Amino acid sequence: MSENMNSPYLSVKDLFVEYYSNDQTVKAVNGISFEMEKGSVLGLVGETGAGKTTVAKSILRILPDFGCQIKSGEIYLDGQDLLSLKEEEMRQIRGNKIAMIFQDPMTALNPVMTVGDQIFEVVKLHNDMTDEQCKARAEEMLETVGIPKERYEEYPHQFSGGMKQRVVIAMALACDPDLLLADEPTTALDVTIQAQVLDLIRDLQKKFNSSMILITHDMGVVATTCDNVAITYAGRIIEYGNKEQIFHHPTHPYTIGLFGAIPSMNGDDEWLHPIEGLPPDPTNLPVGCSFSPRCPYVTDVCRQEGDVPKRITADGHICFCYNMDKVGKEEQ
Amino acid sequence: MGRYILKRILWMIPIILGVTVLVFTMMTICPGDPATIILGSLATEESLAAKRVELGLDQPYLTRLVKYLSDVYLHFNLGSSWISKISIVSELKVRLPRTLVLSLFTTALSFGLGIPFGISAAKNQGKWQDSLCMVIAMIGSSMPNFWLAMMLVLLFAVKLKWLPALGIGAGLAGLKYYILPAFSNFATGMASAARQTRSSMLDVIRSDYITTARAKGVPEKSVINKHALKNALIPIVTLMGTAFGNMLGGALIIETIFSIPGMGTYVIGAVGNRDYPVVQAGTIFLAIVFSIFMLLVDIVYAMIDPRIKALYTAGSKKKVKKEAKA
Amino acid sequence: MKKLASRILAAILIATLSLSLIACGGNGEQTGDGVLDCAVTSGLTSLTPFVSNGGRDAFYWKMTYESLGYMNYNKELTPWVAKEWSVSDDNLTYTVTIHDNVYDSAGNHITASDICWFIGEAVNQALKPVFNKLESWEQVDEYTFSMTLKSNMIGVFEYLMEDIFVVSEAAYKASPDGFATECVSTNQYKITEFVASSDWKYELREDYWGNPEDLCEEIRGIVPAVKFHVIAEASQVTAAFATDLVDYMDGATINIVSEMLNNPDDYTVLQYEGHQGYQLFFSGYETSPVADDVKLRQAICYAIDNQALIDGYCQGLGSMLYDVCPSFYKGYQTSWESEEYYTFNQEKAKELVAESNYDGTTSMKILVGQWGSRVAEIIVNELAAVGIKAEVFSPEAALLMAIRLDGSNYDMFINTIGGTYLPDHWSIRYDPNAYATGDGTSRHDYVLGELLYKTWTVEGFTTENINEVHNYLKDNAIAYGLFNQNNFCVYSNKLTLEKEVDGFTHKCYPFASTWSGI
Amino acid sequence: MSDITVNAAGARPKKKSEFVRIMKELSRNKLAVIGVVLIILEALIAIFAPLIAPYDPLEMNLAETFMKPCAKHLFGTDDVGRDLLSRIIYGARYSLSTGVLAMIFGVVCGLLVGSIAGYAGGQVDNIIMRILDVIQALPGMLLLIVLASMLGGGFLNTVIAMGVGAIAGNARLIRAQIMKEKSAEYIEACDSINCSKFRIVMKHLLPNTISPIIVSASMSIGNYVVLGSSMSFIGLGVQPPTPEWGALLSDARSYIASYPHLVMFPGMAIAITVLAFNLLGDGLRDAMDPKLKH
Repeated sequence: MSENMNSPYLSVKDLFVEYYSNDQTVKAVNGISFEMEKGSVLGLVGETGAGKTTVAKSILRILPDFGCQIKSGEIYLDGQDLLSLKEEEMRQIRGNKIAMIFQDPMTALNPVMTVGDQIFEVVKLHNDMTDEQCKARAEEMLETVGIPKERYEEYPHQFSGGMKQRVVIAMALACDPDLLLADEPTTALDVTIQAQVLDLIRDLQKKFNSSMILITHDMGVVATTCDNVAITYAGRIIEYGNKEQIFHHPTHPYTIGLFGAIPSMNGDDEWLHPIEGLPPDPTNLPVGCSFSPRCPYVTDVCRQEGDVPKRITADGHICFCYNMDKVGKEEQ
Repeated sequence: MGRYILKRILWMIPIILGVTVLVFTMMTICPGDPATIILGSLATEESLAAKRVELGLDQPYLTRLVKYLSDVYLHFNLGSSWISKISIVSELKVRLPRTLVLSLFTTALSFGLGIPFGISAAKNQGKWQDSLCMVIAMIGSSMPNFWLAMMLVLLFAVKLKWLPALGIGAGLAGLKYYILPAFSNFATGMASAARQTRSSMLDVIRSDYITTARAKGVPEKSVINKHALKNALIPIVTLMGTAFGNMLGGALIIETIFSIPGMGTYVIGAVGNRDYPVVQAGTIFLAIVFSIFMLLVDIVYAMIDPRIKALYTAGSKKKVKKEAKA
Repeated sequence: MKKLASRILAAILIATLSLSLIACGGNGEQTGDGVLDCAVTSGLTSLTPFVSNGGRDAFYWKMTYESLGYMNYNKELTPWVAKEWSVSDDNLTYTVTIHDNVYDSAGNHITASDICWFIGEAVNQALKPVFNKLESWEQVDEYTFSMTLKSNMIGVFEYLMEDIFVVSEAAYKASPDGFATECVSTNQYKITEFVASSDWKYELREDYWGNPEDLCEEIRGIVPAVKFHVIAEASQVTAAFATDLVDYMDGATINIVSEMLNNPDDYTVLQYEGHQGYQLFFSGYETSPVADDVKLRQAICYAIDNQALIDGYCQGLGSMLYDVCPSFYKGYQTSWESEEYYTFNQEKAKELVAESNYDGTTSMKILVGQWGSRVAEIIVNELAAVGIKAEVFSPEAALLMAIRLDGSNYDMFINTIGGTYLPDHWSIRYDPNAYATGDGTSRHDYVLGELLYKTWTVEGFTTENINEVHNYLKDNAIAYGLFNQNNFCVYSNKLTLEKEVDGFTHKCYPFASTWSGI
Repeated sequence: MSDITVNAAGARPKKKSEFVRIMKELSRNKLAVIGVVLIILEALIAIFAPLIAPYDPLEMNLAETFMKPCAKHLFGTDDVGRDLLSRIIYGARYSLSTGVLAMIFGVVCGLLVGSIAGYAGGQVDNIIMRILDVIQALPGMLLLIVLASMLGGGFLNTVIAMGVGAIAGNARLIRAQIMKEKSAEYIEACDSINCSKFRIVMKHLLPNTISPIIVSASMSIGNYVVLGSSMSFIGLGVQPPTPEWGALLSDARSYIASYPHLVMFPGMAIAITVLAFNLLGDGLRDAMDPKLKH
């Protein structure tokens, strides 16, 4: 592994992804760029349809063959351009160097294979080991995520949701991946289980020293888990910074709106402030800033054509907003 | 599982009884007088009446039904044909296997070709290959099987002389006699297999666990063959039961064209001759074969899908609704 | 993606290839195996000697059992198992002596008691109507028996002699299923394979009781092995020939041989006049418009273009009829052929329709079996041309059987009736006392009945009487002979006849010819 | 997955009826459109047969039998000199109506039986289902043959036999749908405001259960056309000289090698019709099943 400090461990540059449906083009990802360091945890936050999962799938290159295309962009992992790799080379990376934890454990496991076999499969694929060794490793992984190895031969339907997610995690970590993509790993789970699973992921990520992209719309999860946070809206990153920057000094109106939409435990006198309007139609994005139709700070400049310029503060806090200076001032 | 199978086999008894009563009743309603058919239309009224007494046709419907049921189910006596006097059991022994071989061959052929067609269509959804595969599959099923049969005979037997046109042969080499009949009758099954495969593959390919498998780095071939196919097979297996029934039915007509002395020529001829015992016994056995095949389908179903197996093993009262076709 | 499509193609190709590999090594029965393969469209469902009249004249019966006598080329009764017979003065009691050295293939010695037992059983089972005409029968001595008829109707004795099969009572009783699947007979041939309704095979046996040389050509077996193949779907017979499954077929219709007629290089097709002819019978049931309306019946006869039927239905290969029955029948008078017999005449038909009580709107039902629905279709068209409405009613066989004697179900009925003597046909069709419903079409014409009764005794079977019946049927248009379709005998040119048999067609049974190259 | 299912329709405020959506979806499916066009074309041919057909389909001309396709007779003539093209054109009436009528018969009876079973539940349901089990234990073709023999052939009887044969399958399908819908909340809501049972079935349950029926029905029409021709083939179909396509085929079977056109054209007519209905059915299914949308 190259320890080249100059280049980041993972970098995504100007990623554009489109879906096609019935002659319509859905612009799911519109120029996302970010970088992350080895061992760090990046939170990718946004509403449903903001393109978060698409980014993750683009990194793994597991977008559906049909009706979907990466228009442009570059993804480098450890200096390697993933998008230019041959399919076979990419396959070697999937599940091995990069692994993914899916949103819904109920459907993420193959119902007709035993959980053990599903873990065994990924171990066998990426390691030059005998079947016995692979099985031992799979059992070990089950134990690691807190499932007795006696349940190796059981099928997914015999597990509860939380247990299934543990299996998914075990599968993802079985080959000791360098980068873990966790796509809303707790959303589908009972609230009581969410914390356990999240703790497990975090512990294991630390233990294996993996980098992780945590996709979520839950700011609470971000607060407890992430080092850096990228806020996405309509296929773009609109704000990027470390946890402190985002949580204590949000600069984009959308980010501020997001915090407004989270019920505060201590502010009992305030109403929840939902963000007005609906997310934009991805087949027909607004001109200029995508958030402009919903933005309380909107000015004419926001609606003019062209990309919103990127503004970086000295400590690396990035924000895409014409009016970031005005934002949040009157609220204080 | 064993208990479940036993239960299903026991459940077959009332069904088969029902089939017996149904067919018996339908044959009774059928116009046409068996005595006239046996003796010819020149027979005198007295000899016809005597024949009817001999056949028991002078008895009221219920009496005859009860007698037939007790003959068949209490004394295991299917009787003999009214026309040929040949014992029905001895005929069934040689004829049923022929129809079975033909139907199984046909079913295997239609699924053996239909599934790859469906997979290929699903993998290329929306592209020209998709349309091509589906249209090919459908064109086959759009042709009446007897017509296809005559065309195939003309081409492969008469013109190319590759295969025998008619009849049956003995032993393993005799299988070649079933090739044209099977190919004449497989198209409908193949179309529905392809259609079902395509739609359930599309369903499955979009499932999260397929994405999971891809994300694990499973090669595309294994994704399809190992992960997707096995799941997609579940509704296909269900379809296989119905398809086998259709093949069994189709075989009835195909046998006539190919002069195969199987159940089709036997039962259809008997319907025409109002040879009640043969129609009834033939139907009962076809229904038994069909039911057993459906049971096998259910067992295979359980073997593929552990969720169903769990249900069976638990001895759950409600059977999972397999009728719900996609 | 393309890979999969191409793989499917490859799979299909491989499958086809392997199939064709399996297929190699010969299809069907090869010529040169010493077996003559004959096609029939319907065959033996059982080997029992007690059979109904259907398919009575099928030539395989002459290979399965032996009868007391048989009708030779010239329609004369010739002894077979019977050695000689005599008749009483009233033509009612016949005394028959059989050969004393008759043994079946199981070695049972046949005596008169076996014959009497067979008669009794046949009368009991009432399968063939001719046995109903027997009053009594008894064994006289070991090889002689006598039988007395109820009436001395012409042809009954000949029929009986042909229909009494020679079977050993002991052998029959030893059979578990009444010879249904295995039989023992005295015939030169022995059945060595039998699949009901599918195929069966005869082989000459060496221990035949008689001297084959004594047998007449018609029934003398020469071909060592003959196999019959039932091809129920007649359109597949051509394919069976083309694939060498069969080499010979007799009694074929034009539909079956039309392709082979066009291919004289590969097939020899011989044709001969049919034995039955197609007849149109008018319903005698009171509600039918034709029942009591001679003019309408005559109009219908005039409206039918017989030559068109021959052209349209038989592709020109048929002949006109001058009576309801064709010339094959015994009793047929060639003088009829110079008489006027409802020659196609639309003007005359229209006139007669106008004179009749036909209302011009009632649609008349023409009942016909499915084999002959084309004839009815053509007739419907021809009737329409003279203003008579008609429709085809062509039910499946079982239903047809159930209603054919009941004239209330139809107005016309097209059928082919077979027989040897004209009275065979008459007694079936026009005897008002024949059935509970009257005659064959529910008519009660006792004038005609009397004429028939007078004619069909041995003494009354004179030209004069016959002409009377013929004229009555013709003048009153009770029934109308439509046309006679030719029958065909076809064999593959891979076979050759070593010995040309005189007037080969049909008179010669396949086993009785000498074939080479089989 | 959530990102992929982003649907334009979801974001739009206007709400279209399900029917319009399905029709739109269908119109995008080229194969289905081809199917629909073919069906409409055939229906028009059937309706306007007297105007289109060059000859009377029953008119025989014994001087012109077995003519190969030529300018005078585009599809040639049959064994009694009838114009094959005219017969096929008129045959569309019989063959299409066999299929459609049998479908309607089967669906209506199936709806009746299925909704009674599904809605009544309990013992009624149990008894009906057991009867259906018995019927379905017979291979369909066998049932059809026995039924047709029982009814005695002919156009209408063939239709009835095929329709009766289809009842069991349809009823089962409907029942399954009703069972599913019955437990849906809106039905409970109806129950709570005391709607009459009949009203619930007619106004709420049926419309919601009908879509799988529509798909299976449109596909079954094709099957019935083929089945009808098979019935003609084994002599249990229409009465001659009805120019039903199956009857044309089975009449011509003896001439398959010498006059292949007699077998080819009716066969093609059947194949095209069945294909059209299958394409439509397939398209409908894809359109109705949101899972299969791209």
